[in-house]
Amino acid sequence: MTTATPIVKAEAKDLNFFYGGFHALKGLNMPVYEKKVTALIGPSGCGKSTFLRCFNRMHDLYPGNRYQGAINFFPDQTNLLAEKVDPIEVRMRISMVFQKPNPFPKSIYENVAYGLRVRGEKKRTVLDEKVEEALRGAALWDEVKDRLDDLAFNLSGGQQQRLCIARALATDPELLLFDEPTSALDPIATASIEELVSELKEKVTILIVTHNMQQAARVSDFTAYMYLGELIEFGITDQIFIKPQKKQTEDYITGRFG
Amino acid sequence: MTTATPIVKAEAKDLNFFYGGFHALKGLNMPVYEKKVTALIGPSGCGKSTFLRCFNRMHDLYPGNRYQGAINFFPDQTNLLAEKVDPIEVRMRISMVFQKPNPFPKSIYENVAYGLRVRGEKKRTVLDEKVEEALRGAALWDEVKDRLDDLAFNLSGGQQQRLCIARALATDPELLLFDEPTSALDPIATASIEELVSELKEKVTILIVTHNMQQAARVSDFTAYMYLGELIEFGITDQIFIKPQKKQTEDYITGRFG
Amino acid sequence: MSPENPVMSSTLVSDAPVAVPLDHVSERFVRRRTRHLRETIIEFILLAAALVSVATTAGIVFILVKESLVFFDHVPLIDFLTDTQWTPLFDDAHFGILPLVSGTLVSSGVALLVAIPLGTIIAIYLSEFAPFKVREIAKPFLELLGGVPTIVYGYFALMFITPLLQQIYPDLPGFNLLSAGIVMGIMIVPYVSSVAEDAMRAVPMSLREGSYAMGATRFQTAVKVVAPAATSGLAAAYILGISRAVGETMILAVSAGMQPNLTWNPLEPAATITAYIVQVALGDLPHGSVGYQTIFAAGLTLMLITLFFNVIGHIMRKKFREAY
Amino acid sequence: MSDTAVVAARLQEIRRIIARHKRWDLLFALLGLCALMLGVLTFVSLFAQMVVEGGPRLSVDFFTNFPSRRPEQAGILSAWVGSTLVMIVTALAAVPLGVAAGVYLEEYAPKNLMTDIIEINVTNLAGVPSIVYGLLALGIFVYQFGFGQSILSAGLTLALLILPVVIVATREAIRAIPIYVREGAYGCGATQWQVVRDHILPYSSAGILTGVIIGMARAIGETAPIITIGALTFIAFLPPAPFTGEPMAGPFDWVFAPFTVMPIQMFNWTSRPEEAFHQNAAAAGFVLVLMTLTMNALAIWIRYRLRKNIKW
Amino acid sequence: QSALVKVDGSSTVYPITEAVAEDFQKEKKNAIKVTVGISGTGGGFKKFCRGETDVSNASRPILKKEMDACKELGIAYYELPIAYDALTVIVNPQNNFIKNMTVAELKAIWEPAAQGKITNWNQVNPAYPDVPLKLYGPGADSGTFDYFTEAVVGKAKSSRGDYTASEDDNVLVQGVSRDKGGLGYFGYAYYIENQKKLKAVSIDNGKGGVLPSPETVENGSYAPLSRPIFIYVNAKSLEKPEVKEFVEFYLKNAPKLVKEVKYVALPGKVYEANRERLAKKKAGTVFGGTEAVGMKIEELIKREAQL
Ligand SMILES: Nc1ncnc2c1ncn2[C@@H]1O[C@H](COP(=O)(O)OP(=O)(O)OP(=O)(O)O)[C@@H](O)[C@H]1O
Ligand SMILES: Nc1ncnc2c1ncn2[C@@H]1O[C@H](COP(=O)(O)OP(=O)(O)OP(=O)(O)O)[C@@H](O)[C@H]1O
Ligand SMILES: [Mg+2]
Ligand SMILES: [Mg+2]
Ligand SMILES: O=P([O-])([O-])[O-]
Repeated sequence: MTTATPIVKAEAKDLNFFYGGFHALKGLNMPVYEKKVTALIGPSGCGKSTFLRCFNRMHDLYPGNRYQGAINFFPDQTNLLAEKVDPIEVRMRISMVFQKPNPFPKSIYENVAYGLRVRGEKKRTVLDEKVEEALRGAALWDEVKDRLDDLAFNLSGGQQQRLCIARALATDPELLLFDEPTSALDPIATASIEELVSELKEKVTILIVTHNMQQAARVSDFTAYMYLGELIEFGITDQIFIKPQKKQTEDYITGRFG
Repeated sequence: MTTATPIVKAEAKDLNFFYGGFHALKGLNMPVYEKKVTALIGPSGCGKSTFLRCFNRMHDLYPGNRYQGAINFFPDQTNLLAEKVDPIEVRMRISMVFQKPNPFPKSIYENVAYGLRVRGEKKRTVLDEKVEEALRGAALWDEVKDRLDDLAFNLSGGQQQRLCIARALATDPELLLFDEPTSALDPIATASIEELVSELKEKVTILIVTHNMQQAARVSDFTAYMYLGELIEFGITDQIFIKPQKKQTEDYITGRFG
Repeated sequence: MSPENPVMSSTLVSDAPVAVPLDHVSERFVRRRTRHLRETIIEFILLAAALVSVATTAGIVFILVKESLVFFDHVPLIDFLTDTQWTPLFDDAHFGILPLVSGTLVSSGVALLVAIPLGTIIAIYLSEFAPFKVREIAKPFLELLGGVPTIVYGYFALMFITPLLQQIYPDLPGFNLLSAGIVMGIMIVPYVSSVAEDAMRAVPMSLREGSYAMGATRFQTAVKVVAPAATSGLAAAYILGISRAVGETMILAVSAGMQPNLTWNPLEPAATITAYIVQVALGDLPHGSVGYQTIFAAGLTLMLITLFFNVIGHIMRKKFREAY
Repeated sequence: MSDTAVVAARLQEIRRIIARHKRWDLLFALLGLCALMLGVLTFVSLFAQMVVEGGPRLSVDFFTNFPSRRPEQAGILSAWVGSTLVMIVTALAAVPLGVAAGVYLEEYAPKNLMTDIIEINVTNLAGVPSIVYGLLALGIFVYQFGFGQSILSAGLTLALLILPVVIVATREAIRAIPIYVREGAYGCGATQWQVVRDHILPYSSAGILTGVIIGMARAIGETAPIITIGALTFIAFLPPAPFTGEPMAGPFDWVFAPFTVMPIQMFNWTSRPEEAFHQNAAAAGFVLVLMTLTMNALAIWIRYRLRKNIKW
Repeated sequence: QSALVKVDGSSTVYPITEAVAEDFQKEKKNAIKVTVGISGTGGGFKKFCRGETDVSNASRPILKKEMDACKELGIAYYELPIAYDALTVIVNPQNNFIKNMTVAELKAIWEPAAQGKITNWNQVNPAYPDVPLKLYGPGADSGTFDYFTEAVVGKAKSSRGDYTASEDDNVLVQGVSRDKGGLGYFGYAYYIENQKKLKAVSIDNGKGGVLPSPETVENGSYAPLSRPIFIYVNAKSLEKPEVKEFVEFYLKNAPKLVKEVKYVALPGKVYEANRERLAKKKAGTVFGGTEAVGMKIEELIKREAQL
């Protein structure tokens, strides 16, 4: 942990979220600090993914979903959830990596270049450069540099997940969202992605959901414990794991839960 | 833990399994004790589900799968994997509950009665009685007794999972297989199912896969740790969790894995 | 202990059960004779049903080949394939199938140029853009297009589309492949759009989420991610459309001119294999004459053409499916 | 440059890009709507034209009269009854056959060359012109099996014609059933047939119905193959209703009766010289589309009811 | 099972037989049922010679191949001409330079040698203006086509191929009525019903132009484009009372009904002769398996008498 006071990159303010009639997030208040890793933990169904997906307005894709409250984004102090903020604009600044690797049915190169092409980049030299940079960033470059035109599906699960990370990195996001990025992976792939997350935080702010407490403990600087749509406790990871303030959190972490 | 020497209900002997060319299980040897709960733990992709699904010959449904070795079933002394054994007979005695609740799009009643109907039971009185018994066994009766004709989909996730357990119980199986039965459930539902498992073992032998070590510790009598298709360690749960024999197992259990 | 032999960390392990005879199968687990018999019979019945379609093809091929053989006794195959005139019923008989083939290909081509883009656009629109209600109402409505008698389409082409096109292009003859093809295309649209829409809706949401998460718009997501991911289903839709186009009869008989004309120009009148077959099959010719037998040779040719496309389509689809 | 300024500049750039892309979105939405409207409007205008032209001919008499040389007296009684009966036979033959074939290919068939061949064969059949089915049926049903020029022959012919569509729809519908439902059923000890009967068929019936609808819509409008196997044009009596008449008709005598169908009547009227017959043709076309519509509406309603209970 | 008379065959003859069947059933109060199909003359003869139908409609005489088929199964038949169809040559109403055409001119237009060459009216006759010539006619599988080619070109089935063909004469009506330089030919009834859209051409067979009309057809002056159409009756079927009654009804009512459906009735004596042939059981065809063009009524009767 660094000792300097961290800068707030984003901040949930009285955030409520509704799946139609179902109240999934209940008055969340939580900061996300710049160039730190913040982990969201909690039992299944507590709303971790729901919370994460608010940050890049993924819920806009489905009808009937409703936000309330704000997620303020800094330094420009934009409320990401405001009506007049275009979700596309939000997603261009905030990238996401999903639980299951979901590469597009395209070549490795095109997968990584996708975000750039979406932004209208056509120059091959620029693309080449950015793709390489992103693949290096995702620790995948050496494995795939000779087969960039291969279909992404031909990669192993762990490689696919790293490809998705490269895809997310290629567009220089300000905030990177991970939703249980290793739950579908074997331990070796998991380890390499955890290592990657630790490296990435030098450049980018990271918010990560995990159901694996060991993982949270290993990679994050801050941890938030959620339960039934509420934020129970938020704090520096070491403190949360060693000396949680709340009985509930302690029970969960020590496995004496239920 | 009971102190009496437990009886072996089933036993894997040099079990190998192949998904086409992929060698998923490598020479497993493991007993399953009667009226005990045996937990399978291990990192994602290590072969827990694959192993479990050998017991009721689920792999027969897909082409290219190959068993090698034996799963001996007692007191019949029959190798469940033998050519001459009818997988349907196997499944009639060994029920399975899946990771995601998978009720049929039928009424609650019909869901539970299905296994009986498959066995040719047509008498309404017998069906009524067995359905009630199974639903009681799955601790669901009180919640649904007035709405047996409702669609199963209208139940909550936890109720659906208990419905699937009732479905599996209705046919008086000798061995009950659970594949991560609570991973899709919220903590309350999880707790109720764990309680159920503890109760069930009075009547039936249980083999349960879980990715949640706390759960394994809570509900099981024996635990097996698998890694990359191999059985690393098997033993009484308390011993495995308190004093594992292998460094690998210890690492995994304490979360220092990777 | 070696990793091959897992640690049995308890004394319990010692009481291993009695050794099991190798291929012993207890009574409880042997196959039930009657049940097995019933299952086998049912499987056999289902197989028989699947073979009905094979038998149908066999029957068709048998009839076509049998009569064609008689035909080819009179007409050398080489003439059939290379002659550029199709006048089998005229005094000066020529038996070159090419004019009919060209008519078939051009009319189908025009139809597909209409149906595939239109059907694809509609499918993309319905699956990615349209509100739920619009989709649920529009789809059955579109499917009705397939239920309008084709003779109505024929007159629609002749009396409405052709005059309309003549406004734009005054030299267009009253009968031509273009308007027949266009109308045929419209008729085929629901075949393409329905199946394609189903295929696109079956694309997992996770791919869409991946694309939107990169900041893509609906259009970019639809065109760059969803459509490529649905390639196999789109191919199925197109193949169904092509089959329907190649097999269509009445529209062409009414509005395309029925004039065997070796041309690749859709602005000209021409005859197609199907239109020719119907005309002769229902006409005055004595059955059994060489003139009458031409329809079997023509039908066989058509079948080979569709078979060619279908095999290609099948191979392509298999390749794409394997990509998943 | 301050941090804020950098971000602001970037934001501006992003907004510019978005604005540009949004134009495409809008354009395509419009294009899609136009394409959709083109299809829908074509149908509506065809339908409207039939109503305008044939509307005046629609009366009770039109439905209860037999064909006649006098256009104003001519009706479609024998035609609509014939079409209805033929459709019943077609449905009774095509649906079980097509569904069974689809089930076999999807649930039973080993994935090998033979399945490939059957698969190609099915799509290939979709492209065979309908008249060729007529020629086949004439040889097989009419003569070989001795069904004669009857409702039965016609129904079976059309059943063969729409079989590919039913098979393809069945397969697609079955594929949409999640694998875990199958596993659940097998897990209960069900045999393959029990799984098919209790689960696969009920849950895929909605999708199967879609295929049946598309197929039946095509079948009800077919002319050529039915003429080939010997449908009549003038017929001024109806097939014997079961257990009526003297001597009493058996329950299935009607399937061997001579008949005509709507599209033949319509086709005949279209090709008559008198203008008044063309109005009859339009009216018949209207009724035909209406029959299709009824069939569709029925199926869409059933499909809706079936789907209501099933969502994966 | 009530008595049933089965008729099938030509679409050209269909309207007449339909009218007869309709009235016949009415008169018999449905005690005798009649069905009429349209499978074309060829398809009709196929069924007829298999003994499946009692009566076959034919827009041309039975041909050699069909005679053989009938003979093989021992099917004897009576050939009864029942009406005239006047093949009418028509042009677009805006065409004001054509009133009258000679058979030679028609031949110049339609003969195979004209294919691709005669594509403008001024090539037919330099007096005609420079207007592209577009041709419309029935398909090469039809009796009308056979008859027209034989009558005009001089040899059955001898025709140019580059014209718009359709089995549906209304399609031809549409074609010519929208094409200023169009010329086509088809049955008289279609002309009568579409006089506003079309203009008939009078045919000059050496004796000045003659327009088709019931009179000119009946008196033989509209030549060579009037052709007889037939029904063929299965001789064995005729022994059944219902078929006998039907055929008698047919011959008796033909003159009236033929007119009603816009065909041209034969002179009364032809129907008389038909009845006589039935009475005397004179089976067979008078055409010997070939097309007979421009045959006068008298000649037809004479030939029949020789049977
Ligand atoms: N589309 C939806 N419609 C309605 N309710 C939903 C929807 N998606 C999720 N929920 C509900 O919202 C709650 C939170 O779900 P969420 O997916 O955020 O949980 P989670 O914490 O990510 O759990 P997990 O660890 O299992 O992924 C759950 O109760 C879930 O049932
Ligand atoms: N159908 C299949 N074909 C090929 N390989 C498979 C198949 N199913 C599973 N595998 C592979 O077999 C291995 C074991 O899979 P299995 O599903 O048994 O893992 P698991 O221990 O249950 O993991 P999890 O905790 O993620 O469920 C994995 O490497 C997986 O990729
Ligand atoms: Mg989640
Ligand atoms: Mg598993
Ligand atoms: O039907 P036709 O034989 O008269 O053309």
